[in-house]
Amino acid sequence: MKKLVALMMALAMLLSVASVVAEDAITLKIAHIGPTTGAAALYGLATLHGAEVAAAEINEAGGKYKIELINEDDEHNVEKVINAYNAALDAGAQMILGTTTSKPCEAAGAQGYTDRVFFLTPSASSTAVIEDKDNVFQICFTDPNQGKASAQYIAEHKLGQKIAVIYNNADVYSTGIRDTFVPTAQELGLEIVSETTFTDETTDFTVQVADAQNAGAEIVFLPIYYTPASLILKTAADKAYKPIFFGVDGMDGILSVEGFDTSLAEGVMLLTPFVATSTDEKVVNFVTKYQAAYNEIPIQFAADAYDGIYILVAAAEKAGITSEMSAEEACDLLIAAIQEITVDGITGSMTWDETGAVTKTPMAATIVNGEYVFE
Amino acid sequence: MIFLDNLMNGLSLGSIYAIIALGYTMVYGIAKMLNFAHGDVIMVGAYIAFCGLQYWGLPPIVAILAAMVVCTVLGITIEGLAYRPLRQAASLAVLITAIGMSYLLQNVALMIWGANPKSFPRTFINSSILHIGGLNVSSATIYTILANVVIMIALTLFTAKTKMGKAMRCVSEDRGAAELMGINVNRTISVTFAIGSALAAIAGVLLCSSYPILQPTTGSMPGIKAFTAAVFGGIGSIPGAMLGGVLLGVIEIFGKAYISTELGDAIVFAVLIVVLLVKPSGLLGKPVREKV
Amino acid sequence: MKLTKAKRNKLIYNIVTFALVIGAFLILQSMIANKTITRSLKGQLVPICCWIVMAVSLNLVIGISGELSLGHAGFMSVGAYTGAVVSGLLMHVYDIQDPTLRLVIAIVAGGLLAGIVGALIGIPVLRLRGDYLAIVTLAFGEIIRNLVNVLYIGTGDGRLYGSFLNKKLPEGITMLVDGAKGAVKIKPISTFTAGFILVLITLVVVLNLVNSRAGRAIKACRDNRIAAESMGVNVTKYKMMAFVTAAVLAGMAGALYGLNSSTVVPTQFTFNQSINVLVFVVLGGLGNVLGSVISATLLTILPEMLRAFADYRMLVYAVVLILVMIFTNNPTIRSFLNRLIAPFKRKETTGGDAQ
Amino acid sequence: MSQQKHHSSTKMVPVPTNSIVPERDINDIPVLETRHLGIEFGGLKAVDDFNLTIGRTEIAGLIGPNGAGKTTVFNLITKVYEPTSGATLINGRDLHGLGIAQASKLGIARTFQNIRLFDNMTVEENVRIGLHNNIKYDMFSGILRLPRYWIQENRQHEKALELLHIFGMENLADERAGSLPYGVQRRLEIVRALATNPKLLLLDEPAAGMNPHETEELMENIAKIRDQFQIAILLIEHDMNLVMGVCEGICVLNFGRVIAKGTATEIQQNPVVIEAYLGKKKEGQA
Repeated sequence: MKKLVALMMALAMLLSVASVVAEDAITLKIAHIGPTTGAAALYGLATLHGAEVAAAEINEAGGKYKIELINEDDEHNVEKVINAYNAALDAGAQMILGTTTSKPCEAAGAQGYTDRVFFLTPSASSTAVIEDKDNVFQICFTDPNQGKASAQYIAEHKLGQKIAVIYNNADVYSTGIRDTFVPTAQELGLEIVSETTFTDETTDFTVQVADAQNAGAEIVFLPIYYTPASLILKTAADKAYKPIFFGVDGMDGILSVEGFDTSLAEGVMLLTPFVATSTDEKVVNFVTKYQAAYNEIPIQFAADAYDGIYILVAAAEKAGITSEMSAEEACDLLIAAIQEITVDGITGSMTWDETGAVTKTPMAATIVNGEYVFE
Repeated sequence: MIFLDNLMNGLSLGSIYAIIALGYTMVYGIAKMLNFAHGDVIMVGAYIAFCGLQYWGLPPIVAILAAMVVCTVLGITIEGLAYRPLRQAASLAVLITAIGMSYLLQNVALMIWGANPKSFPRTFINSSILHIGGLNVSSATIYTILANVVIMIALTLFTAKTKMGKAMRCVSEDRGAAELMGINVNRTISVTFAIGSALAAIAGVLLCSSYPILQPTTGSMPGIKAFTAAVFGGIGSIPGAMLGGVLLGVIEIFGKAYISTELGDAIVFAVLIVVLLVKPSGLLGKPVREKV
Repeated sequence: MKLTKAKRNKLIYNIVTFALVIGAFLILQSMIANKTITRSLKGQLVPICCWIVMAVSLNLVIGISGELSLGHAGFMSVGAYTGAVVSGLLMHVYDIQDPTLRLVIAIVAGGLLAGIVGALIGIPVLRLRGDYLAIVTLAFGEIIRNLVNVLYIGTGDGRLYGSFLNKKLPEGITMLVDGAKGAVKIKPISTFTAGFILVLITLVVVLNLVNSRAGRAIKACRDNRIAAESMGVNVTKYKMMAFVTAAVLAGMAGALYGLNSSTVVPTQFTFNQSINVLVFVVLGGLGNVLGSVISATLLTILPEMLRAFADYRMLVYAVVLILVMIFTNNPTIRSFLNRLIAPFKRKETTGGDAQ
Repeated sequence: MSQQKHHSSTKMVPVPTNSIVPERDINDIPVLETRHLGIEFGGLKAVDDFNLTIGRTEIAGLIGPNGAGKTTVFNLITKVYEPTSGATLINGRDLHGLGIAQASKLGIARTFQNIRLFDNMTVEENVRIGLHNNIKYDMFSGILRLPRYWIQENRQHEKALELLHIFGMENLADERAGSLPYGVQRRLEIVRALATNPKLLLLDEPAAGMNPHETEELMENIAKIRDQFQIAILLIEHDMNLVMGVCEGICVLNFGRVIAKGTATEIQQNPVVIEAYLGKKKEGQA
């Protein structure tokens, strides 16, 4: 029911907007591809909704561009994403905002590289997403950069010397961050005293926490999503173990888990470019509209996708994309254009180089009294 | 000290497996079927308890009772609708149906409660930490072990002393003969499912008290591992389930702690395979002879 | 040999199966030639071939041999990984650039390795019966997934590097398999024609096997194990034959599947994937090869056409599994259905399915 | 009836293992010899100290009250059960450590008390399973349809029809085995067993569920099979007309132990056997 209301509202927004649009507006057909069903639906819906808010905003403003958003579901599956990608192109998409998750993005991006289709992914963060492909650009940090930035942040702020790492070795994102965090931390003179892993099905973290505790780690680095993180926090509390828990952007969302005892997360630090409680004018605007449409607090994925639409419009403007251009025609123009623009979005000020990776400033938030606080 | 800590963690995990394995072993022993959906009944039980605690503001004990009632009804319904029509069918058909039932429960739960994980609230079960000789032990562990012992004794007495319990043993030995003796086989199997499902509700609450993340798939992996535990201990044997569960938990924790956290699950499943090869009837099970 | 009614039915069944597959291939090829095919359908052609092979091979184990295997996706993953590594190896180390040759070698290698794994699993497992076999194959599927998660293989300066558990490979080499990141940087070389040929090979192997001495022995073991043994049939050998043949075919399908994409991850081959294939088999009819072909095709295309339905797909699958089992196995419902369709059906014959 | 006379006139002679065999078989290695064969189920001796020798062309009977352990003896001989004591020799070869299929390859074939046909296969296919180890070709010839496949398939087909002809069943070759009437299924089981080319055929209650006319026919067929194939037959049967009419040597089992052995006439007059079947006679009764 909630979904239906949201959909109607979004539609109403789009319709009301259509009438305002200037006659000679250029229509950009943007396909959002992400998992809107299945286990990773949380992320796909967030990017979809973020993009919808931005598209509605742009259409409402009635400027030079009108956005036509196409949505295709990839179920967070490497096979399905190719179907979704093909369906998007069948529907006439000129560029792709997606895909939301790394592995599918790697597969679809490679197909797009062959077909010459431009990809801007809000949240696929592995290096493989952009590697060997000139057509894929990222909005979020690549995993290695996040690992590096985390290590640098811990060293610069002298949060502690002995570090334990618990990561999901069945997950690209988690291993990607861990793979640069560990060497960078060691270079910076930090000590990795414990390193343990788990997989998607793991619920028992006693061994991992005990290993960190027995090694005397002052900091536990968690390059993982919030679901296992919440279990680790609980296990540590049961073992009366109170280090600093340092997370990454996947930790975002932990406070909104239904029934979660937020006191367990007190003092947890995480590297994230976006927190919904920020007082920044642009962030407040986004969060308000998002809440009105979908009745929930946006997570970072939504913010990334929101920025993504604006980045695509800016790049399209620079590249001189027209309504009639096909995806193949637009691709190389967009690739050139995105490297020349700077976008000030709600997730920071961003520029891009030819690798496809984004450059922006990392920010760390701490959880205080059940809310994220930027220092 | 580290060893003791790991041992305690193993016992804690093992007692969870044991309590789930009890449900498997009962149903397998009497209905001679692998109820693949048992793990998902556990998940439903945990969700009901979650709703009771989080939405309806019930006291923990009432929430657990509500979960038990719902699961009992669910167990009887599943048995009556899906398994009973296949009483005479090949085990292949029953097993595929059970897998279908498992998926059905997961997907219905997905529709009702959504894919986003929920955190199981704190209750008296898991709210305190005990300090035993330098070890920190969650109260959930103590409650789980206690529940295990109580349930095991109760079940053993039930099957040995009551009329229904004796009927269960008869059906388990020889269904055809039991029928000839005037035992209502359908009713006996129904009651078995009812008890097994009520136990599943308790297992669900205890599982989520120790590992407070609740998703539609919460029950499946513990379910499979608990089945492994039941086979390990000797399927059909109530003390076997207890022993198998505890041993498997300890093996899993020790495997992770002393071999590799990466291969934890592989170690558990390797145990299952070794057991089946060396002693297919499990530690405390009886060998089964095919009738010709 | 004189054609009796049963034999004629069998022959018709086989001809229909092959005609359907070949016909579909020709129609699709002509659609590709005159560009009337949609992108999304074209993109699905190779996966459809893979799923057909998966379904038919699993049917050999479940329908013909009567054993429930829940680890079929595990064999597919062995094939997919082997295919990716072999193709990378041929390209980087042996400098074989011809994609067709690489594809053929990769598929054969994928099938071989999956067959070896199948044999290793089968030897201990096939002595077990019924439910235990199902749970052990499930466990093996999970173990395989657990192991490929910590497998690292790469090539550099004309050599192959491998490592297990820890990524201790030299810097600067080309990774082929990178732990949880899966098989990476695959050059997609699978073609629809290759998929079609693999489907044909699968059909020939399975249908010919079923209608031969070995196939009859396999079915005898399914129908009555003790009686088959009493006739001097080595039950383990024939169960093994079905199991390993299915593993080889699944491995070949896996190699084709893996080489159709730029990347393959362990999470693609979970228990859920095995269940997906099980649904194809059950819906197509246990033992019915043509049924598997049709249901694998439809159940791959339909969800793409009905994307809004994706939320309910698994729910519907679950209901399908339960209902098909009850309707085909409950004596009361079965006789009721038989009476219902009796007026529309000519005298019952024995050759109706692949048996 | 002529055959019945023929059998009852067989001269049975003792052999060292406390058994009797027909005089004509005395110079050959016995087809079956069990020595102190026994099995325990959970401490209970289901069969104990079972000794039996069967001559190469003998038709022997194994009788006894319900639950005496007759089918268990069959299961021991065919290696469905591994004996807990004693040994079984087929043509002088010890079955120790062999499986069911290996025992079959040594020349034992059987039928089952509760019919075990391959229900979903045709009559001909059922017989072809019996021919499994006689007319062979490998898996690859089958898959690739090599010439050997066609040659051997043809031979199997012809042999199957030839065997079905014994009971006049060749017209049923394409019927589904599970759909046949009970009596026909029993006959098919015998044909299937014969197809394995056995030296010893074990028939477990072959006449069960048959009417007197069918039983009569069966008796003739049993003798015909023995004469035609020159094999030994051991049968379990409750129909005493059949047993006494066709069996040369008879072994009586009660509570898992042999209580008597002998020819039909000897068994009919043995007081121990009569007691086992009728219970202990009261004093003063006839």
